Amino acid sequence: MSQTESYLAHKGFKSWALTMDHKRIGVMYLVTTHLFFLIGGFLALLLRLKLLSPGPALFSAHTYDVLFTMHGAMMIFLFIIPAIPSSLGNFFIPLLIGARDVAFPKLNLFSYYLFVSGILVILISLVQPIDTGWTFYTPFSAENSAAVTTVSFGLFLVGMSSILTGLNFIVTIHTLRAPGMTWYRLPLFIWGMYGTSVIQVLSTPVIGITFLLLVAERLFGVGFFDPAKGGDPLLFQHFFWFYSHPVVYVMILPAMGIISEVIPCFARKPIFGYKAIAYSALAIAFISFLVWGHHMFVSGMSTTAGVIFSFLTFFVAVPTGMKIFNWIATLYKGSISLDSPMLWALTFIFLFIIGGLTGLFLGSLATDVHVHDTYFLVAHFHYTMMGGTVMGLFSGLHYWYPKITGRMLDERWAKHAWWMIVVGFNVTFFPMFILGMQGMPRRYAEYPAKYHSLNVLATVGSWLLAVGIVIMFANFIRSLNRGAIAPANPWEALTLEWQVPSPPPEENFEVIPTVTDWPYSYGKETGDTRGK
Amino acid sequence: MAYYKSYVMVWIALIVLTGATVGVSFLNLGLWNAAVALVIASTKATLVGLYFMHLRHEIKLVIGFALFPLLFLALIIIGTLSDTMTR
Amino acid sequence: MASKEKAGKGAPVAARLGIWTFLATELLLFGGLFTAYTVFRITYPDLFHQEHLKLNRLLGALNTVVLLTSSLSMAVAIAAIRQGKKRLMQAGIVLTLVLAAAFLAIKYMEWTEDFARGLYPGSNLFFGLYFVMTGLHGLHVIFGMCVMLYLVVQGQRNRFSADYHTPVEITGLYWHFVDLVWIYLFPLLYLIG
Amino acid sequence: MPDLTALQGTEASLASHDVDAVFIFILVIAAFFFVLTQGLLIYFAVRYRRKKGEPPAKTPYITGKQWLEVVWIVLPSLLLVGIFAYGVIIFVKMRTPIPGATDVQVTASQFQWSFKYPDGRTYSNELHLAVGKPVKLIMTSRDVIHGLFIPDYRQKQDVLPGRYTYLWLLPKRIGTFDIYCSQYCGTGHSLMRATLTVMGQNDYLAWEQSEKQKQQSAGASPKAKGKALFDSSGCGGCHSIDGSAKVGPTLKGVFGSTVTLADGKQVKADEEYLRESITEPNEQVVKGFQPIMPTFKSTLKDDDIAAIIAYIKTLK
Ligand code: HEA
Ligand code: HEA
Ligand code: HEC
Ligand code: CUA
Ligand SMILES: [Cu+2]
Repeated sequence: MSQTESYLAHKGFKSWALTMDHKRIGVMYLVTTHLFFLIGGFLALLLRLKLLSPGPALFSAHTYDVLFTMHGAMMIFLFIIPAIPSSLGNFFIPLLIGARDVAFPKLNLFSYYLFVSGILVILISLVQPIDTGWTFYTPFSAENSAAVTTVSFGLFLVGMSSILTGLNFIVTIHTLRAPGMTWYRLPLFIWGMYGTSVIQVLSTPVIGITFLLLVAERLFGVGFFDPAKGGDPLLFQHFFWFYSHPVVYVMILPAMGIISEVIPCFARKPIFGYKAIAYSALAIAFISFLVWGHHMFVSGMSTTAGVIFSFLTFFVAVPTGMKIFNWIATLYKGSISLDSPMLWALTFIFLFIIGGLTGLFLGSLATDVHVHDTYFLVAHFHYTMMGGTVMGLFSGLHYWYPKITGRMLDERWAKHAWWMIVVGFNVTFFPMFILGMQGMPRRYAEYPAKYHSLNVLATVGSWLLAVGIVIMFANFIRSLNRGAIAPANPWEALTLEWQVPSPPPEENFEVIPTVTDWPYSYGKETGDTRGK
Repeated sequence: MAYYKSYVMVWIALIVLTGATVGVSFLNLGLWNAAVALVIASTKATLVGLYFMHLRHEIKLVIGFALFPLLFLALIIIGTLSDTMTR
Repeated sequence: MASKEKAGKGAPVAARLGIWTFLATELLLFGGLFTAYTVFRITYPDLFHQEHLKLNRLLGALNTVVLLTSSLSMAVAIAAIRQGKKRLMQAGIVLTLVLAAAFLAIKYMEWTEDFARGLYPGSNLFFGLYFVMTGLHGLHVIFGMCVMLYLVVQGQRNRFSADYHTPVEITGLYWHFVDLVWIYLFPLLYLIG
Repeated sequence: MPDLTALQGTEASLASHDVDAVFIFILVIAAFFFVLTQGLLIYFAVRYRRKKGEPPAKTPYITGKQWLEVVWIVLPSLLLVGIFAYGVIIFVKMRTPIPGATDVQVTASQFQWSFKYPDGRTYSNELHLAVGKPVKLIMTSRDVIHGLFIPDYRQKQDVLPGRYTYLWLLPKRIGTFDIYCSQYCGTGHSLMRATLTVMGQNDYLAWEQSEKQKQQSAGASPKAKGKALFDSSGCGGCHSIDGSAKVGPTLKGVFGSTVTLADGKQVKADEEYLRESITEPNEQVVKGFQPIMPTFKSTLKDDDIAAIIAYIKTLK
């Protein structure tokens, strides 16, 4: 082992607050974003609690509206978008490509503080909470509580942080790869992060201007979205979804990247179809910019536009499907160990397929008319976001926990949590598909009695889910001090981050490594080399 | 010295083009007004990009970074028009 | 002219990629406004025609010249520092700053005139676009001026040389971008409304 | 659904079975891929599982198979084009004008639907149609975006302010159906529900007849005018007349009662209080409610307001 100090060696507030070490910044993001996962999840539990009864109960409809707005906005903007890129991405991109840091370390810290100031501004708005839904549709949001202005401003800052992080990653991946680290030797997580960063950089400014225009509408009466002034409320929706559709792939691409690392490592087999997976990340990133109109099929958008957007929508399924087939093919004849990272990775595939396939019902014009803005949609996006991204995140957290903290997780508790979460998740969200097919609209504080029993089921599921999540986070926290000391490479993985000690030294690599092979040569020495 | 000279030449061209576009705007060419103005603006933009922003001497990667986003500008405009123009 | 060599003297590749990526985001930030412009311009051609005549074409043209000239002085400043001519660089940046200030002054005059005539952002869609677009552009000018002020101070402290002048190069690219946006705003708002 | 039982009975309206058919078509394709992928996933995970603590077994070094990859790009692409085309065909069918349709004006407001027939009769939160007779809903909103959603008809369309959107309906089954507001529009969104009653053609004519008579006999008394205005202005979206609380306080028995305001003050609800509540609703906000009531100053004339007050007085 080297004598260089671990990146965690320095203690004290200042050593964190002023750090330019990508690893520490990654950890700070990790803690911040997960805090909002817990808070957002807690709000979801309250939502579910209210829905236990169809009539007025517990708290007012207005409170319910505030709660789902906060739940959605926090989960999306403060948790899931930055969760993988800014935390695990920050921590592992330089390590995976053999660099000492990102291209612009100061900018990296600055972007963290932008994120935090955005959060603070949003918290200020809580004195007069907004109830617009996370989609901020005008004209409702233009007339809503004064805090919409504050929240817009806060989200603008959060967005800038997201842009700068993406920018940093793009330049890092282009310029700081270790000698010999050609594009086709990059770990697939990097490809995923690259696609993500491109989306962040190109789509986030559009939501920025959208929020600015919303503020201009509220403060100066500029009527771009106001029909009374000749404006067009649908223009807001176009702008909003030009960002918010690509952003769902900001969420999923990094998770897919994690899966592409975990599957070969735990199956002890090279990834199947490396180039296909790599390019499909870019293809998904690109196509994601072409399909935003599928959120607006019944909004009053023209039929022509609807047909075009529906057509394009389906083509996201092709590269996505390719990835899924490739992962499954990687498992074929592997030597699979079902440690917790792998369990989560398989869960990701399982749940994401359900989420993705239900996306097809939404993408088809005829069926979307019926299921749009019903619980079918709610189920779809929780299967893709919670069942997809968050499960991928969990996989990454279990996989990299030893590297980040230098400790092993307690495998037994990890599995207990896994059971609870998988069962709880499906009991919570599967009934929502049926509710949606029966016509229950979303954002309903009170609902007709015929939807009662399935709602009760979903609420009960949310409790199981909560217990599982509490167990999991307890395991994370407890293992910080009590976990077994982690070796440098507990999973015998081949990517570069595992070749340095756990936790990594401050400058990552004593000597920048020279790369001679791709990172997926599992079984190359032992097995036969058919099909290469 | 050569750079300064070429910069000044470009600047003169830009000013002349500005004069031209203002001049044309006083004529009534119907739809062509917009077309001419945009063509002139794009010529000016190209000049600024190539000379002032050094794209003429840039490596391919940077040129790619400069041009790629234009595609997305086109996408948001075309995508939105595909709705508003067919309503 | 060995073109390779010249580029070699510029900022490091990472910095150039970084700033161009940043400009990409700026492009899409304005992109939202250009989209709104296109949509409304097509929906209400008459409104745009009638309202754009209320703008002062000559002041707009003057401002275009001012901004184009500031781009020239910026380009000269960069060429100067690439050859290590520090005084010339300082002069170039200061001139750019002065021109930027002149641009804002003219803009200010125009705006006060508009307000005096009762034209506000909320008056109609054209003036909404006009104020939001020129306003956002103006904010970019102000931001650019702040950065240039910083460059002047750093230049005074002898921070830049033929070997190291990345901040100057990057600011230059940013400034030319601000110019580029205006190159489109001017005809769109003043000439072909 | 696509409540599958619908397949056995008469479809509720034009194209609702077609939508279900598209749904089932996609479901079949999705189920195929679901079973294929999940089946292989689980099978491989179990079949090639390594026991805890065992060293990794030898694994073959497979990095790709071109023909396989081509298959799983081309096959899904073709199927997807099929799904797309089917969806478009049915969508266009749902949105095609039906000749001979009667116009019904729909006005959405927070949080109420109002349906106006060609002869001027207006109903709040109730739509009556005759089976087999097509109607065209011409919809607009008075404030924010709403969405008209009839689950049994598989139909939904957002309703926008400052613009008309349309929906063509051809009822095929007698019965009552739910109408929901599907686009989030504020606190009362989940209560913005209406009922669609589809009657046999003769029943419908009889109903129409009796409604017309009722209207005539009610004449022009301020109370009747007040009630009509109450319904058409959307008051019922927020206020019940039966004592139950909605987004706003019930108006049953308000007149003459003592109202506690948000700032703790108590006021007596006289005519002037009611008038101010309608024209300047946010001046005196009732305790326990949000200040969300829109002003009706510009939409209601003075004698309209007087008529509404006369009507409110009768709500005891
Ligand atoms: C991580 C986030 C995420 C992801 C990855 C996706 C992925 C997809 N989504 Fe989803 N979506 C959301 C998050 C996400 N979505 C959110 C948050 C909303 C709602 C926002 C709101 O209104 O609040 C939404 C809403 C939404 C709508 C709007 C519905 C409406 O408002 O009426 C539509 C419509 O087309 C849609 C479609 C799709 C499609 C086609 C995919 C595809 O990418 C899925 C592709 C995957 C597969 C298809 C499965 C695997 C493939 C195979 C096994 C191959 C073979 C398959 C076939 C050939 C069929 N989504
Ligand atoms: C990343 C995205 C994400 C995630 C992970 C989740 C997770 C969950 N969501 Fe959420 N959801 C959204 C994004 C997300 N959601 C969005 C965008 C909307 C739309 C909003 C809108 O309409 O505007 C939405 C809407 C939405 C609705 C619909 C509301 C409506 O339309 O009326 C419901 C209803 O059941 C719901 C439930 C849940 C549940 C039960 C979880 C569970 O998975 C949560 C699990 C987590 C926990 C259970 C936390 C456990 C922790 C503790 C118990 C400890 C507490 C600690 C502290 C307080 C510090 N969500
Ligand atoms: C968007 C919902 C909404 C609509 C539509 C609405 N109101 Fe209200 N109304 C409220 C709310 C909420 C309150 C209580 C808060 C307040 O006093 O402002 C209220 C209060 C009142 C009061 C005072 C009641 C009391 O108990 O003191 C009267 C009277 C009233 N409304 C009449 C009307 C009439 C008449 C109309 C239609 C012309 C109407 N409202 C339309 C939401 C609404
Ligand atoms: Cu009206 Cu929701
Ligand atoms: Cu989408």
